[in-house]
Amino acid sequence: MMPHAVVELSYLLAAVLFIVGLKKLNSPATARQGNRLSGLGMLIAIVITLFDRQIVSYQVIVAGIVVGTALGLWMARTVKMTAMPQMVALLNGFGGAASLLVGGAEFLRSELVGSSVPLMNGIAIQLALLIGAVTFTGSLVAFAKLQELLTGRPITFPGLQVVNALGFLVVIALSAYQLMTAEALLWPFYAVVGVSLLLGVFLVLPIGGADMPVVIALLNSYSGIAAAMTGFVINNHVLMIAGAMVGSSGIILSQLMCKAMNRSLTNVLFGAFGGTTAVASGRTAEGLTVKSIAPEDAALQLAYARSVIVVPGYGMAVAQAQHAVRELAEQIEKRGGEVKYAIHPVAGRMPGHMNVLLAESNVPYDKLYDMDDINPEFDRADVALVIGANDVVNPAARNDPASPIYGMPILDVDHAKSIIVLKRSMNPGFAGIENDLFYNPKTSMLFGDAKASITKLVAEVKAV
Amino acid sequence: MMPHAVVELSYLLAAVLFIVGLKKLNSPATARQGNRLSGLGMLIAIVITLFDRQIVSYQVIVAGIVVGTALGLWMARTVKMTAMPQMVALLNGFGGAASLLVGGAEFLRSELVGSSVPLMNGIAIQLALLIGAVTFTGSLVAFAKLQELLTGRPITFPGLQVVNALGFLVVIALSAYQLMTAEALLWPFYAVVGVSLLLGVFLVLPIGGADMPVVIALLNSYSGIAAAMTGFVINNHVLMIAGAMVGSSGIILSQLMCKAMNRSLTNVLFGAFGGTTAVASGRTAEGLTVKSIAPEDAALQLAYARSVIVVPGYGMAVAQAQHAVRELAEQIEKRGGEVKYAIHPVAGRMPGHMNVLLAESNVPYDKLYDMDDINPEFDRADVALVIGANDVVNPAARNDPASPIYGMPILDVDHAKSIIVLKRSMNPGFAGIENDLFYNPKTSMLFGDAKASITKLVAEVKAV
Amino acid sequence: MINIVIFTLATFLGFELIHRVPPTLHTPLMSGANAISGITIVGALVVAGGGHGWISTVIGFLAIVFAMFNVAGGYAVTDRMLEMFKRDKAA
Amino acid sequence: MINIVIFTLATFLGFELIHRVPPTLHTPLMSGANAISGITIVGALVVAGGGHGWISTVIGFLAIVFAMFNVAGGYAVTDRMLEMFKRDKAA
Ligand SMILES: NC(=O)c1ccc[n+]([C@@H]2O[C@H](COP(=O)([O-])OP(=O)(O)OC[C@H]3O[C@@H](n4cnc5c(N)ncnc54)[C@H](OP(=O)(O)O)[C@@H]3O)[C@@H](O)[C@H]2O)c1
Ligand SMILES: NC(=O)c1ccc[n+]([C@@H]2O[C@H](COP(=O)([O-])OP(=O)(O)OC[C@H]3O[C@@H](n4cnc5c(N)ncnc54)[C@H](OP(=O)(O)O)[C@@H]3O)[C@@H](O)[C@H]2O)c1
Repeated sequence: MMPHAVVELSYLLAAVLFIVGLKKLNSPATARQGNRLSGLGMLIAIVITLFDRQIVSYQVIVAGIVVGTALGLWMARTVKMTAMPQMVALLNGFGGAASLLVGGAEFLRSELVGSSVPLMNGIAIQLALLIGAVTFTGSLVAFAKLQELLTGRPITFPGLQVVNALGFLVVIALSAYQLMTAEALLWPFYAVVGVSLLLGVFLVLPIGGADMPVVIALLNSYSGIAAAMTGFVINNHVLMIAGAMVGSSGIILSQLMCKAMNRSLTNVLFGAFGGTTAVASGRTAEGLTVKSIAPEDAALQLAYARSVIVVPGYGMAVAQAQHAVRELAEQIEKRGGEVKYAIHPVAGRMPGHMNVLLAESNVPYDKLYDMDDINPEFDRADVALVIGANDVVNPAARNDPASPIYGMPILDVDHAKSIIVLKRSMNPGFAGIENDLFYNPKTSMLFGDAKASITKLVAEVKAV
Repeated sequence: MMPHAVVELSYLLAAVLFIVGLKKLNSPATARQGNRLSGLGMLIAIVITLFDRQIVSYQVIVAGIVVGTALGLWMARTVKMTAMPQMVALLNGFGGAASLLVGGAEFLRSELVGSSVPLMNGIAIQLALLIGAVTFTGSLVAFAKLQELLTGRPITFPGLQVVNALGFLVVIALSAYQLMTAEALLWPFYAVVGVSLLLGVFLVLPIGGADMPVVIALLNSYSGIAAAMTGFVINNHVLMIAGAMVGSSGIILSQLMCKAMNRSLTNVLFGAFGGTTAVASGRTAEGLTVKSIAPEDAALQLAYARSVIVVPGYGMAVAQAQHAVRELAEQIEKRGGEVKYAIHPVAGRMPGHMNVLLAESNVPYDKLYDMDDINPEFDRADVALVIGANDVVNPAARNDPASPIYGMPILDVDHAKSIIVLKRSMNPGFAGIENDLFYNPKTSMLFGDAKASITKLVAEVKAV
Repeated sequence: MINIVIFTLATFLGFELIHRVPPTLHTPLMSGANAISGITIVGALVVAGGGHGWISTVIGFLAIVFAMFNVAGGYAVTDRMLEMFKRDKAA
Repeated sequence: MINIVIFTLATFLGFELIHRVPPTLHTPLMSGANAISGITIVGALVVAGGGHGWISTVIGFLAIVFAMFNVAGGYAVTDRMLEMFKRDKAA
């Protein structure tokens, strides 16, 4: 046992380190240091807990820490950068599971000992169970969809949302009963946990694979709130502070994504978006022609361009083409051309996805431009090189009020003097709609896997 | 008495309203609403306190509220916009006085009743006394300097800072003694209050009049901290939250000002800056000639300019020329010219001073540009019209390493095609140094009171 | 102890909020923040109304007057300033 | 009750802090925030080490494994990502 004030101040220090850590995330130059400070805060919180609490069985704890840390580090080391969405989903699920377990253990303890819990704590326990469980199974389903263990299509059946609503009501009712009754009952507890676990599954199943990032951000928020609830239960403010901050982070990110897609959160969660493929929008592509281009010709254009804007999308991640892209850019720059990257807020499958991939391939972050900053520059660009991006460059978002993506802000690639699009086919992207850009007279299509195409382009540019 | 939860939630609501209010201050469009929400929070806090606490003597309270409110509103209605720095100093001082009195009353009560106070509360009381007292008298001195009841020159004597340091040590020692002793003693209390009051006076006296804004921001910060301390004393978290936020606000503002003046806070507080007048800097004005211009000629230039940038400074406030300036701008705009305002962060005598004055004369805030935004535009400006600004346009800050203002960021008026400077004489501004700008071949001086000169200009431009 | 936690959080929050106030609004920010620091009125009310004898009452009365001056004057003058800030009607 | 105050303040503070993270860092932000939510490890330690019988210990063990996975994996993967972000050497 340590003096109370020392313990409290250490927890406060941990909380302050989390705050400072998040603050430093506001610039790529300080972000890494921020993350490490935040990690230091976590270490302090763990160490002080071990010293302070009457820990009797160190063996179990040490074993748990070793196993968990080893697995976590191993995953973190080996995961591919393109698989980051899955990784976050998994981490998230495990955080939720931990909160669920802590809530459950606290419940069982109080129930078995028969000690009467204050109402506030009782409520916090029930919330930790519900939110922790939903986060756990919801994240696992999201993981399965992203890892393609499950289909990316929405899995739904009529009345599913009604079932979900009922399940939610059941949980609330049972929790309330549990809180009100004086008896030591276990069945409502098991029921609450069980139904909550199912809820997590059924809430995420009907959501399309490409909407998973929004779901993950939201679940991230939940896992923070669940952690805060366990903080209420064990009356520890560092959990409340950290949990609440994570809670707001997830909400902000999901709102941001929804705004960038011009859809409401309700539509994402309950709209079963992405179910249909290639819905013909009002204006179809009939009668229009597509101009295909050979790698040699595309390479010529790039070699002589003074200003090239690269527009990466989900296809670059699929093809793992980021390294090849950097090589191509270097070749163009060697010949005196200028290369910038235009990053749409929802390009790829999670916010900042493209940035991480390009950072991985050593593209300096000051060449990556946000949509609002780069859009005016397309007017001056000789070539816009669209690599596996589709929806985020679809002019229907501007022109076609009937389109499901109408109103979504897009990258103005069609303002460039010439447009080269790299994709494998004429298949649509996530939103499942035709893209007029491909029929634009200024556009040339370079068909094939993005990595293969770009590797060819690199060789050709070198040869020019 | 009201249920505890209701009271607590009401205080929390008040705190949230303060937070939201400050948040909305981040844009002129929402700022007014934000201030009103903040005021609503204050009202809630007051009302809930009246209901909750065992208030026995309502007469006194009502009387106090009526008197204070009436005086405050009367001041707020009648004060001139140019006198805003004084007003803030006065408000500040009264806030400090209130904290001092609350701390004192709590001390006397506990001492007379003989109840033993927890150490934390004891410390908080002593801090409330010290900080409250320093804020009170410090603000009054600042008020007197700004209102020119005292000279704006630093009033100092050798060893003053030593005396201050000693006084500070005495307060600390007495407070510590007070906290440690078991006896109910009154003399250390009176001594602490007395010495603290003197400290406030002697800390501010040696600071020059134009540095008062920094002092006021800092005292503002103190008054917040004093309020937070009384919160610790009466164990009310809305006081802690509100006080802490005000505390950070003042610190940020004073830092900002120091940065804009390229001086350290230490230099401002202990440097006795502004004592000497017209110190010849390394390079003097000898041998250089000044070109004076007649209002008619200046008016001609303005009438035919396509782009005019107005640079207001302290002199505009002194002359109360803001309304005339707006009229002049309207005349120029009527003739097809474009008028923008360049606002240096420390133009005038408090941050945002120029903005408030120009807002008063109905200049829309989207015509007011911050230094960094407007500086590149001087290259394209036909005329830079400098109205009572001096230090903030002194090129010595860029060129002359020997100058006391070297390194301070300035407005690049000398990049304009032509410069017209309105002031009464060749006297220096606050920093007391020569300004090479006035000897620039592109510069013409229009001597005279700014308001009179501009009124003439308006008439002349109309006549063109 | 928990009070220190609250104070710390509020300080950080204050920093973040104030950093986002544009220079144009710095004068109203000063007077507005000032008005908020008048929250010490709550303490003054507690002191004045507690019925702890006439000394407390007198001191409390003065504290109320000072604090209410700060509150009422601060909010009113800030409102007066902010009322003047107008966007360009033409724009 | 005071806990709700802390939770509220931290939520506001979180909003302000996260709003300032640039889009470029949104993926590391997600994983980093995730790692912070692993703070529930503190709860897991309390549960596992309290000696409240074998049920608590088993549950606690699992909770520790899950939470430590979240913490260690989250911080490590975030660090790995952030390490890659480099400014242009030429610039
Ligand atoms: N980033 C986020 O946070 C987020 C969150 C939620 C939803 N979304 C949604 O995800 C979509 C992202 O837009 P996006 O433009 O990046 O992607 P997209 O619209 O999904 O299109 C990706 C394109 O890449 C092509 N592609 C796939 N594999 C490829 C390969 N190996 N080589 C070359 N091309 C390949 C595909 O065409 P082919 O099959 O013809 O090759 C497809 O048209 C948006 O609809 C957005 O709303 C994003
Ligand atoms: N804004 C802040 O928050 C703040 C805080 C601390 C310090 N300061 C300091 O204050 C100074 C502000 O710079 P500034 O350029 O605004 O002012 P300044 O350098 O003090 O110069 C003001 C000029 O206005 C002229 N003037 C005075 N009354 C006038 C009248 N009735 N008509 C016409 N002209 C008149 C004076 O010249 P004549 O006597 O020849 O007329 C004087 O040169 C800086 O040194 C800054 O560091 C500002």
